[in-house]
Amino acid sequence: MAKIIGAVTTSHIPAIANAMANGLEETPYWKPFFDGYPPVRDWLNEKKPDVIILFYNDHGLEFFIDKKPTFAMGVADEYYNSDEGWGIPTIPPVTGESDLSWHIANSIVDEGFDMTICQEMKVDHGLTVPLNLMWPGHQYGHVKVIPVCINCEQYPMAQPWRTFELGRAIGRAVASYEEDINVVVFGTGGMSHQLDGERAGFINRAFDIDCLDKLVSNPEALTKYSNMDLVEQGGAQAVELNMLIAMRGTLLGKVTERHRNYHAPISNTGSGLMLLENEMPTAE
Amino acid sequence: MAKIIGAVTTSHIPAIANAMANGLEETPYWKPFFDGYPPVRDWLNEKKPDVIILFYNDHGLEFFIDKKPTFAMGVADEYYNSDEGWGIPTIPPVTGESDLSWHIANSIVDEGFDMTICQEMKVDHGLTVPLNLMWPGHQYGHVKVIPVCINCEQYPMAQPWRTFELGRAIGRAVASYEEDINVVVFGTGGMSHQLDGERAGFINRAFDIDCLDKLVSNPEALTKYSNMDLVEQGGAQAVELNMLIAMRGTLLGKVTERHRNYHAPISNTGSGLMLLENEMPTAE
Amino acid sequence: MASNYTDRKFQGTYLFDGQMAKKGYGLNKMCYSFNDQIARDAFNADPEAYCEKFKLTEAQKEAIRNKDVIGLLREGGSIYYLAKFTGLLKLNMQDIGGLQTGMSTDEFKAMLERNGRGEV
Amino acid sequence: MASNYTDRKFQGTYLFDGQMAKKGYGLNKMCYSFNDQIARDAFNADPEAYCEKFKLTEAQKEAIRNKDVIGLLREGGSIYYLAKFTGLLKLNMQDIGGLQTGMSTDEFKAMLERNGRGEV
Ligand SMILES: [Fe+3]
Ligand SMILES: [Fe+3]
Repeated sequence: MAKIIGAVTTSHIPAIANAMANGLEETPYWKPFFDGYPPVRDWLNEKKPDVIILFYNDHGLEFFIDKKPTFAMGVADEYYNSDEGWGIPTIPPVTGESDLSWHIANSIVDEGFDMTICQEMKVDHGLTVPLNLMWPGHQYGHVKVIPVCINCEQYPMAQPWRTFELGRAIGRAVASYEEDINVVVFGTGGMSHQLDGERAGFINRAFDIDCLDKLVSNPEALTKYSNMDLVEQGGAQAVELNMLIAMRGTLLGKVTERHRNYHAPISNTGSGLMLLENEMPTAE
Repeated sequence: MAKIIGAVTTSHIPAIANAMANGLEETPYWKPFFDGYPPVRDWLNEKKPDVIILFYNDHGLEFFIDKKPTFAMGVADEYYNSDEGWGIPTIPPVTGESDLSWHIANSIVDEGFDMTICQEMKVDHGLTVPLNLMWPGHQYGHVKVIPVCINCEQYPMAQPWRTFELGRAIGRAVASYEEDINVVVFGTGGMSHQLDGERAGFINRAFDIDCLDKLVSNPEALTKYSNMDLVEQGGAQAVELNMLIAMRGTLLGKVTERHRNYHAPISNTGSGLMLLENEMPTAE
Repeated sequence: MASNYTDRKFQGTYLFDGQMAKKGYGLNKMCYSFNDQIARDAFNADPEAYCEKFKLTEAQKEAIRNKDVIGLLREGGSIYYLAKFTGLLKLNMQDIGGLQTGMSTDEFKAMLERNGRGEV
Repeated sequence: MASNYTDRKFQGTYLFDGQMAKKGYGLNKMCYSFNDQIARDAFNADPEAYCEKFKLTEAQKEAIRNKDVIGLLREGGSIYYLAKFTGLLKLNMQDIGGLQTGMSTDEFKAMLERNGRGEV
């Protein structure tokens, strides 16, 4: 049976891609951020997961507000990036996993999750930056990725209780998949930040650290927040915490924190890197 | 406060548009079908609803399986039809109602319905045929329409219990809208039919009539069916019954059947026209 | 190969699930393109080249050539998009029903009438 | 006018809800088009004509002319799509932060550092 063996939270901001493209990892600004990653890379290289389920939001590459899905997921064997408006060179395609993707889609739509199901989906920095952080030099072609895209751009948005439930449903779907494969879940984005308005630049370090703590041991507490609570506490774009909350929902077993690196600011954001292991109860 | 005063079930097949365009309403083939409509038209002209919420499925005009939403809804002030592949002249635009649409979207996404929200959405015969049936000669420009599109083309599809719950959530959203307007809900499509495969031509008259009965007085019984049950009992495209089930979900008051006309076959389908009135309990 | 949606089978019925949606992607995309007159004209002008553009498999091309609706369903076609192909061939739903069931259009219509009266 | 998503207000914060999404539709659609180099070139060649193509209101055009980010937000712009406009102007997120808060880019960065250390 398929198993979710762990999960990672990570930032996905485009500035990271620029820093990596320009070799700035060891500069004073970036070092405290990038120094967090080697233990997570090592863990991934040791565990060699077959599939990554990656929660992200699309920042206006594939989806526009002409037709904006609350939840979209890919079911393709390949995904492409393309110009997001800044003329940055596009990167190699991302490998998909259509069989498990359709299995998840079948399972969670039956459970009442009203997914938009995509056989073609351009993926933006929200998905590609985390992959490149884990396998630098875009060396992630061997890993199969299932993109799950959560609307964080336009209200109404799914509330934290709902994104957590989405995660749980995906966790159950993976657990019912018959192939013996290992899955790791990425929750990307956030944490506290506000890009727009006179309140731009808002960061709430204490709130972020509290969220990371709760993600480990008390995720239900996070589901009590509304998106408006997240905006109040974490800034306008802190709704991206929904991706971390969805990630946590997929972990149905015993969860152990293996690594953490909180650093702020990176660009305008608080960045929370965390590695969680998930141990499913052994069937007797 | 806004009120849902009633609902209509009706077929939406393209053959009806052709019959109306060619003046065939009084021919022996079509007469038993069209003879059912005058009482419903009279009721609509008497009640003059401000808004129609219309459940339909898109048969491949706006949506393709590249990105297929389980539930999509329009929030625009206008919707356009266009060539569906047969070169039929396109028809006048449909008037929308963005304010109530956004109110519904806000309310139901908060309740955990993962809508795809559309400011631009081409509407196909599934939406336009019912409007033209109610206001012949495309005289429906004065009525504001909110399109709600349910995936009936690709599995996985929302199950009947879920489409019923969607209806109920929309019913609650309308009831919480502050303007004093009257709303009528259309559930379009179905009933039993199968277009494809060696089983093409399957129609189940007894099942259809039983479904109409249950829609009036025991809709919960319909929510016990799975989509596979609908396929077995009503043919491959009987999953379009989900639009009727969603419609029934919106009626939260006392429901009375005012009119019915079942006729089969129309093209390859069983056609169920029904007019229901919905009386909300008066607040004391 | 993508997962089946269900284990249930219905005689003479092709459930359009993920497995079929994947198999028939190019075929259905071609049919979806027929919403546009320009696409219909391009297909009519050179069907083989148009099929090639959407990377149809040989089996799909063969079924398109033969107007073989059952073959198209087996190769991942969805009736909703195939209807745009059969529309381009000027076939209506009863014509297609006849083709799929091995009846003439009139025989198929007569069956619909019987089914509609509940004589089954 | 479309419904507000919420009654809650946050100082200096523009919630992008249905009301704003409707108001800013053309503006955001123009910004979304900037994903393509051809669109960026067309805008740069003749900004007024390009704005006209997307039916921007006079207030939106004025805010585009003045690179007035707060004005664009007030007129229904979403930061996610506006970022493609500011990218075209070669402004990064700290530049925009400065513009919106009335600081220089360096002052804005210093504030981020303080906020990041939790000195608030
Ligand atoms: Fe983001
Ligand atoms: Fe239909």
